[in-house]
Order: sequence, then structure tokens, then C-alpha cells
Amino acid sequence: MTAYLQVTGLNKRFGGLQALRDCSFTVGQGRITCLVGPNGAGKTTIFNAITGFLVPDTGHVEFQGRSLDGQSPQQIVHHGIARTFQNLRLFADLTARDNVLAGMQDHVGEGPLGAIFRPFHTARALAAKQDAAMAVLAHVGLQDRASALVRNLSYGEQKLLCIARILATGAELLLLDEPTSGLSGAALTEVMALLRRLQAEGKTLLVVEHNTRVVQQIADDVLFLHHGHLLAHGSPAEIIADPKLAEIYFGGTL
Amino acid sequence: MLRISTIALALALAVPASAQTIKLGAVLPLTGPAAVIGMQEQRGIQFAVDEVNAKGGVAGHKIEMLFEDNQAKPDQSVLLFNKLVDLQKVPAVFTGYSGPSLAMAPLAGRKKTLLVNGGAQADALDKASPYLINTIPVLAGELEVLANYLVADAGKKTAAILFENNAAGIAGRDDFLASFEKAGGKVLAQEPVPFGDTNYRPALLKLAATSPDVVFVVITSGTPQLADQVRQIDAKFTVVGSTFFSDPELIANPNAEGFTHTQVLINAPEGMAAAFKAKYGTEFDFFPKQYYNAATVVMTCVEKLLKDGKPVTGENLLAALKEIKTFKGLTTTVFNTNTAATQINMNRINGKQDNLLKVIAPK
Amino acid sequence: MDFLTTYIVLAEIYVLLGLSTNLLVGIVGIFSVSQAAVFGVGAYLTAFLLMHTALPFPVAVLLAAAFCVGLNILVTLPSLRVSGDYFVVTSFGIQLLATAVFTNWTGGTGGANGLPGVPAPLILGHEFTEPTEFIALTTIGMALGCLCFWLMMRAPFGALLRAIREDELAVAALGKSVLGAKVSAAALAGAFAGSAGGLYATFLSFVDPSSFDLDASIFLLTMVVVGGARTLAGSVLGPFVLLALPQILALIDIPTSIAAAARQLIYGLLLIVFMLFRPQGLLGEKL
Amino acid sequence: MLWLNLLINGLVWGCALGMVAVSFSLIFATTRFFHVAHAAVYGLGGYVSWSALKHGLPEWAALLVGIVVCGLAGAAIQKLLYERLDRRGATHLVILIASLGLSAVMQNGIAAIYTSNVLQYGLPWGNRTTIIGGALLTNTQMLTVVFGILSYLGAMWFAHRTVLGKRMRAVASNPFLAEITRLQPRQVHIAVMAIGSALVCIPGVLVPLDLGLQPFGGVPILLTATIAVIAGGVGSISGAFVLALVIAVLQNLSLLVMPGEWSIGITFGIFVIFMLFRPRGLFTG
Repeated sequence: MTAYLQVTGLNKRFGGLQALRDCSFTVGQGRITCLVGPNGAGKTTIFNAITGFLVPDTGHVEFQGRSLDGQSPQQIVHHGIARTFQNLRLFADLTARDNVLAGMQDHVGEGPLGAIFRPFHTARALAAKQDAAMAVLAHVGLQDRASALVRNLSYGEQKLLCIARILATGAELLLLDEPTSGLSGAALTEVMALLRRLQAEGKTLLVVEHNTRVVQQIADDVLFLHHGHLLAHGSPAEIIADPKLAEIYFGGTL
Repeated sequence: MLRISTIALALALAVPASAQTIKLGAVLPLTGPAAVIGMQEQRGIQFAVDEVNAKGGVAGHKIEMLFEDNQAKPDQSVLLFNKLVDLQKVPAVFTGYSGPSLAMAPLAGRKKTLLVNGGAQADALDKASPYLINTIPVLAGELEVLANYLVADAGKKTAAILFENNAAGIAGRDDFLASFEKAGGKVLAQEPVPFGDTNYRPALLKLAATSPDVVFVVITSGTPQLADQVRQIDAKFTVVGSTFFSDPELIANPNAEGFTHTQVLINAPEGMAAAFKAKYGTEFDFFPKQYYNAATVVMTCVEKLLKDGKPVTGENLLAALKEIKTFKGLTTTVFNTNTAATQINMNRINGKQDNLLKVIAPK
Repeated sequence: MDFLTTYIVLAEIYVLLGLSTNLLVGIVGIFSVSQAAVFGVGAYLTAFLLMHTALPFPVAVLLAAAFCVGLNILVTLPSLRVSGDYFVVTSFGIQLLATAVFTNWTGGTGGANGLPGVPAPLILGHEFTEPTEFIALTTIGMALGCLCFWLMMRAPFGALLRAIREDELAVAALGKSVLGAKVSAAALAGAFAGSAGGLYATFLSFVDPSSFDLDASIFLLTMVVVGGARTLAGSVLGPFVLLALPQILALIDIPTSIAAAARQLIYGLLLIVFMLFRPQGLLGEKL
Repeated sequence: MLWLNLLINGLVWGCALGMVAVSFSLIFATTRFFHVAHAAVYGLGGYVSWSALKHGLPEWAALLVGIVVCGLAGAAIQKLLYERLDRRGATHLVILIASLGLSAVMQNGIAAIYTSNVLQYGLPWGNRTTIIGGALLTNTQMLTVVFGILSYLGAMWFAHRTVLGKRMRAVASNPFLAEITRLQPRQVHIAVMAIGSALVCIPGVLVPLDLGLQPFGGVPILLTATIAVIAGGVGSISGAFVLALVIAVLQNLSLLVMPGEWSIGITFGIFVIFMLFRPRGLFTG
């Protein structure tokens, strides 16, 4: 059986820094996999390599048996993989709804010719897309904030909007870079509930997560990364029980 | 209300003409790199007009000058020309620089407004419009004189050309090239310098390397810097040029010794030059003199129309100009065509003086 | 009232240029200071075609606009490779290169002398010479330009462009082609500038390099800034205000010897004041 | 020996251009936006010194007055304009436009006071010539070379040996880090603007001493210098100076093979192509 997402032997060097070192792992379909490790372990670099923002020096990425090597970020989204960014990268001067709209993969009216020469067709398509966008916003619980500019949303709302925006792309595999960082209380609970709901709907999630409590609660599998290398993988309980890993994680460098 | 204004209008028209001010327009570059010359042109016109007004005006009418700044751009020129003609009803507009003049020329024809150029010498201006009057000869005539003098009188057989890369410079290059070769000489090389750039060294070095007898220079400003740089490369050639060399700063420059040039004759009486300098703090140079002369030509036509009891319109001004034909301003200006013929002198700069070599009367 | 109609004709031509500049600079966020170069190519090409071929006016303008589409894509390409502040300098370079070509390619552009005698537009046997007639052409041109701009901005294309201005990386992560959208915007901006050039050349019947130099590019940028970036209303208002400004400033009584320089100075001061206190311009959004 | 003369001429001009490039490099590397008004500061220096000279000051004092005025002007521009804009979160485009406006204000202010005529310093010693390496050089040109080299060395010393220079380079390499480590980038920006502006006064006086003063002359020189700054690698003072020399020499030598009207166009053409192939792009952050 081929894995849903198969990462094999990734290496990436930035100047003197070996960001990824022979990094290999798999992600199972329909599961929530958490990527953990100390700062600078290469977690975001892995995301960049999978989503085409970074070309690894060597190594392969396969998704549902198809190679993603050498593909652009745009093509990779079309394969059904979408990501969020640690620093959100929302469009701050656009409304929440327009941010979600930007993620929709229906391209009618996204070229100048269609926009100018088929105005009515474009307007109808736009209306349909707006309905769809509202549905996505409702899904993450932001339907009341649809017309608000992103800069006026709370941090928690912005975090939810990041997820809504990639849901709009229709991707099956979601790569979430620290979706809960900076959140606490109700906002944290809300995001965690959303992640479980997404899993229940059949999405596969690969999540960079620092909060061990969150990892324990949501993860099916945990990948432990150190110095760009996969040091261990297993269930949350197994990883947390390993004192060596805890030492690396909390005690700094080994 | 309507009736009152109608009456007012009738009254205004009935007032004897002597009480009316006559408005004339000018569209000149007063800002930007071209303003160096545009401002001089402006002062020349204003000086002539102030002088006439101080004496009571033209046949009792004061002249009012309306200056507009086109920055030497054609679109602004067209807009401002229309502004002067539409809003101020001016019958004549002064212009300078060939680009703006060429842009306004078709309009002048359609609007029957006299367009008076006193400074630009591009050949295309000669026949651009029946309403475009050039009070200065086009460069071709002047350079023909220069080329004939150089080859026949001075025995110079080879030349190189240094020209300013704008309309005036290119016209000078083309005209000199044609005239000099027609006179039997040979042009060995040519080099442009960007307009406004006073670093002539690389171009001079390149031209000097071809060892010409003369280097013909056509630049509108920066001639003192040119003299310094020619001197510096220890040039073996004679520098020759056109009217642009009659710049007092150049003549006063010891490095300009031996520079030979044609001059569209224009002389100001001593007192006038001093009065000009006292008023504006700058010399009564070539361009102010030319525009003083152009203003005199136009005001002479205005005077004739007023004395004949005709309305001062562009059409009538043109007719008056053709009728008077010969004007005695700062120089004798003859209009056989739309372009004036004036006396041309051959001069050489020696001992900080511009000395006359030869006089060529207008054809 | 030819003065008024001339003013409107020129302002309408500049509205097309304002749309072009606004699209690139305001909406996509490409720091272009070379739009006058593209405008110039449109003007020269139209003039050349009308003077040397028997092509009718609309065809000549369309050809010029089509050529400018290609050209503008080409001159915008460096912005895909180079970040903002470096691109400004590149763009200055493109502008100076264009000025050098306009001034020195005597065979094609007439060099510094320019090209006089560009024929007036002849459509269905009618010659558009007077500003009162020409205004019909520029009004149609401007209306079409504004319509295109409005349609684009309300379509998803407009949202995509705005998103790109804010964050190209995020747009790429959403599966959208940043390159495609930027190239499309550049193409449209080129078409606007090219057709404006065609109208300009035939209206003035004369073209020379001084209309398309660095100052002209900066003037276009100023129009967008004063009118207001990123909105249709701003693009339309800017040219009308800026072309009227010298006439308004002329009402201020200043000694003639320094009047013109003083007016230019006030104009510079206005730019600074707008940037300090109203960067969104009169009717725009914050730059 | 045309080529030798052109080469020497190019080197002399390169020293003048190099001074502008070095001064702009200090500013651009630190503040990172295109300070177009630097061209107007360059113009200001020449005119202030001219006035000082006409008021009877000796040459060295006139130059010094110019340097001080330019330095103060630079600091004032940063403090009163750019810093305010920056505090309001202005984008670089906004700052660029304000800088263009400032340029217009300064250049036209100069034109209103001094007229647009080409003014001369009228110092006869400037034109006296000496034969050096087979070429005749004027005293002004030799001064340009001397000041050019001194300015370069001075800027290198400043950037690498002084505390302020080190702070400047730290701010240039990482403004965010500089903010939190109390390097006080705002003060550094003001200081750098003052120093860069003071420095540009030297070519601002020497070039017009040779070629005459014009109010609108600075922009082409600044743009050529900017090419040197970018092509030489932003932040590298040596790169800027050397590239300025290279550009000036190539522009001069190009006359051997083609007419001079194309040299500016080709300089900028090559630069545009260079920028296409050596990008500082999207994903290098």
C-alpha cells in the first residue's frame, strides 16, 4: 500500500546550515499528524518543501502515488494540498469574505478578458462564489464577520480565517503551521474543535504544533524532528513518554 | 439683467479705442532645463513692451503681456495657446523652441492668430504655417554663409561637428553638413552632447582625434565651459559656430581666443543694454535682443493697424507685416517670406572682443 | 471655447494614462516610473503608421495599443524578479533608455526634432481636427477605459490583483498564478497607455520626446497620487485636477521673473503635503 | 592616443560620480528607499558654496559652508519628512513620491533665487592645466580625483572603524533587530542622512567648478550613481565606488566604437538586463 503522503530523503542546505538532513516520513489518509521539535528543527522548511515554495537539494515528495517533485506552489494546490503560514499572511486590507474568495478554485472572471467581455457571466459566477465563501465562513464560525476587514478581526478570528481560506481551495490535505500558537481559552478550544471536525469530514491534517497538551489531545501520529532529521515517530503517548526526546525538546540542544 | 449687460457691452465697445489695453501672449519655457533661454526671451519681450508703455504705449494703447509657461512641452503649449486665444483674445503669441512652435503652428493657422518665433532656427519652422512668423533667419541661411567663408575665404577644408542633441543642434548639424560639403569641404566626424550637459570633453577628444581644420559647434548654452575644455585639450583646430557664440560670457573668456562665428546682426545701443542690465541684473544677450526685436516688429504692425483704424486681429497683423515688410528694430528685418532675412556678420573673438571680419547683407 | 475643450481632451487622454498607472502602481503595487515611455511608443507608432501607411485611424491605434501590450509586459518583467525598491531604479533606467531611443532614433521617431504633421483622425470620411470634434473620440476612449477598469475591479480579477499587492506568497499558496495576473495587468496597462498615445499624437498632430520623458512619468504618478490610488474615481479626478492646477496657480500674483519656478515649487510642496497628510489622495485608498 | 585620453577622462569623471555613489550608498543601504531628493541636495551644495564665495569667503571656507548646510539639510529632510512619513506607516512608494516633491521644491527654489542660467565660480586657477600621464588635466580635475579617493577612504573608515558606522551597518543589515537592541535606528538614519548629504556637497561643488552650475543638473548624475550602488551590491562602499569608475570609463571608451548619443541609453539598457539576471527577488526575503 502506498502512503497518502510520502516524503523520502529530503536534504536542504542553506549556506552553512543543514536545514533538512535525509528527512523521510509518511502521513496517513484521514489522520491528524503533528510535527513537533525544537525551534529551528526544520518544521517550516518541510512545509515549504512539500508545497513547492522550496526546492530541496535531493529527495522526493509523493502524494497519492503521484510525484510532486519540481512542481510550483500553484500546481501543488491543484493536486489537493494547501497550507497556512505561521505569520498568517492574510490580506489585511480585504474583507474576511474576500480572503476566502481568493482561495476558491473556480477561476471564472479571474482573467481580464473574461471580466471585461463576459461581465454578466462573471457577475453570476461571483455571486455563486460568494455564497460558497459564506458557507466556508459559516463552517469555521465566522459568518458574522464576513464583511469585516481582516485588520479589524481578533487574532483568534484571524487564525480561523487562515483555515477557512485554505478550505476554500478544496484541498484534501491541509498543512497547518502552528494553528493554535498565541491562542488560549475559548479561542484555543474552538480551533481544536475545528480541527477534529475537519478530520471527521475526511480531511487529512499535517500540523506543526508546539503545545504538548494540544498534541496529546488531537494527534493520531506524532513526528519528532531534530536538526532537520526525523528522530522519532509514534503515538503522542509514546513520544511524550520518551525522556530523551523530552530532554531535546525542553532542554535545548542535545 | 441681460439687458444691463448688453448695454454694458455696447458701452464697452463704444469707448474710444485709445482707452483699451492691447493684450499680447507668449508661451515660453519658464521652468525646467529649457528655462535658461525661455526666461531670457521673456525678459527681452517685457523690456520692449515696458519701454513702449513708458512712452505712452502704441498709438495711445498700453500693451499688456501675458506669459504662460509651457516647460517646452507640446501639449502644454497647445493648451496655453488656446487659453490665450480663447480667454484673452490675444491676436499674437510669441513662441520659442521648435517643438512647441511646431505643435502650435497648425492651431495658429486655424485660429488665424499670429505666432511669432524669435529664437528657434529649425528649418521645419520656415513653412510650418502661414501664420508662423520667424523674426530670426533659419539656421540654414546662416550656416551657408559660415561654410562659404570657411572654405573660400579661410581655406579650411575639413571639419568636425559638435552638436547639442536637440532640435536646434540637429538642425545645425544637418545644415552645416550640407553647406560645408556643397562649398567643397569635407566633414570628418560628428558627436552629440545631451542637452543641458556641459561636459564636452569626451566628444571633443574624439573629434580632435580626426584632426579637422575646424570644429563646428552648435550648442545653445554652456559655451564658456566649452572654451575652457577646448583650451584644455590643447586643440589644433579652430572652433567655429553660429550666433550662439555671441554670448558676452564667452567673449570675455580668454580661452575663446580665435573662435570664429557668424552672427545674425543685432545690436543694442549702449544705453539700452545698460538699462536692461540695471533692470534684470543679466546681460542684454542674444536672445533678449532677438525677442526685443520680435516684440518691436509685432508692435509696429499693431501701430499700423491702429492708425489705419483696423481691428487688431491676427489676420490683420499678418497682412500689416507683409505690407510693411522691412522693419527697423535693433536690426533691419526683412520679410520676403514668413522668415526674416537679416544682415549676417562673420566675427572672430580676439582679445576678449568680438571683432568683425566680414558683412553679408540680406539677400 | 477651445481652451476648455482642449483642457478636457487632454485630461481625458490623461485619464487613460491614469488608469494605466493606477492599475500597475496602485492596484498591483508595481513601482513603475516608466509609463510615459509606453505612452510615447503608442504615440510614435500611431504617428508613424498614419504618416507612412494607408491604415485607417482606428486600426493604427489598435495596432499601437497591441504593440504596447507586449512592450509593457516586457518592461514590467523585471518586477517579477526584483523587489520593489530595486525595481524603481530599474524602471527609471527603462524610462531613460526610452528617452534615449526617442531622441536618437532619427529614422523612426524624427529624433529630437520630433514628428510634425501627424494626420488628424479620419473616421467614416469625417476628419476630427478641432478640439470640439476630437472631444468625441477622447470621451469614447475614456468611457471605454473606465468601463473596462470598473468591470475588472468588481470581478474576481480585481480581488486577485489586490491580494497580490498585499502578499504574493499567500496568493501563490492559494493556487493562483501570480505571474499570470501580473502579466494580465501589465498587458491592460499597456493597452490603456498605447491607445492614449494614439489619441495624443493625432490630437496634437506633433510628437517629440519631451512629452514622454522622466518628468512625464512622474507627472502620471502624481496624478494618481493626488486623485487617489486604486479607485476609478481617483484615476478620473487626478488628471482633471492636475491639468487645472497650473491655471489655478497662475492666479496667484508673483513677480514674473520667479513666477514659473515658484509655481513649480508650490506643486512640489503639494506632493509633500499630500504624502504627509492625505496619502489616499482626494478620492482614493491609502497607498 | 585617443583611448588613453578617454580613459583618463573617464577615471576623473568616475571619481566625481564615485563620490555621489558613495554618499548615496551610505543612505540607500541604511534607509532602503529611493531618496531622489539627494540630487537636489547635490545641487544645493554647489549653490550655497557659490554664494559663500561671492560673499568673499576663501575657497576652502566656501566649500565648508556648503558641506555644513548640506549636512543640516540632510538631517532636516530625514527628521521632518521621511521620519514622519515612516511613523505614519507610509509605504516606500509614498516616500518616493514625497522625495520627488521635495526635489521639485528644492530645485525650483534654487532656480527662483539664482535663475536657471549656467553660473560660474570664476576661479581662474581651476582651469590651469598640468600634463599627467600624457593627458592634460585641469586643477579642478585633479582636485576631483584627490577628493574622490579621500571621500572613498573616509567613507570606508567611517563605516568600518567608527561606532556610528558600525551602528549604521547593523541597522542596514537588520532594522528589526536594531530596533529591539536599542541601536536607535531613527537616530542612525538622521546621522547617516547628514553624513551622506554632507559628502555629496563635495562633488556638488567640484563638478560645477568644472562644468558650471545648473539648478536641474543633478538627476541624471544621481541615477547613474544609483546604478553603480545597486550593481556594486547595496551596502558595499567599495562596490559603489569601483562601479562608478567602471561606468564612467566605459561611457568614455564607448565613444571609440559608437556615437556618444547612445552611451546613456546603453548604460541604462545594460543595467535593466543586469537586473533581470541578477535579481534580489521574491523568495530570498
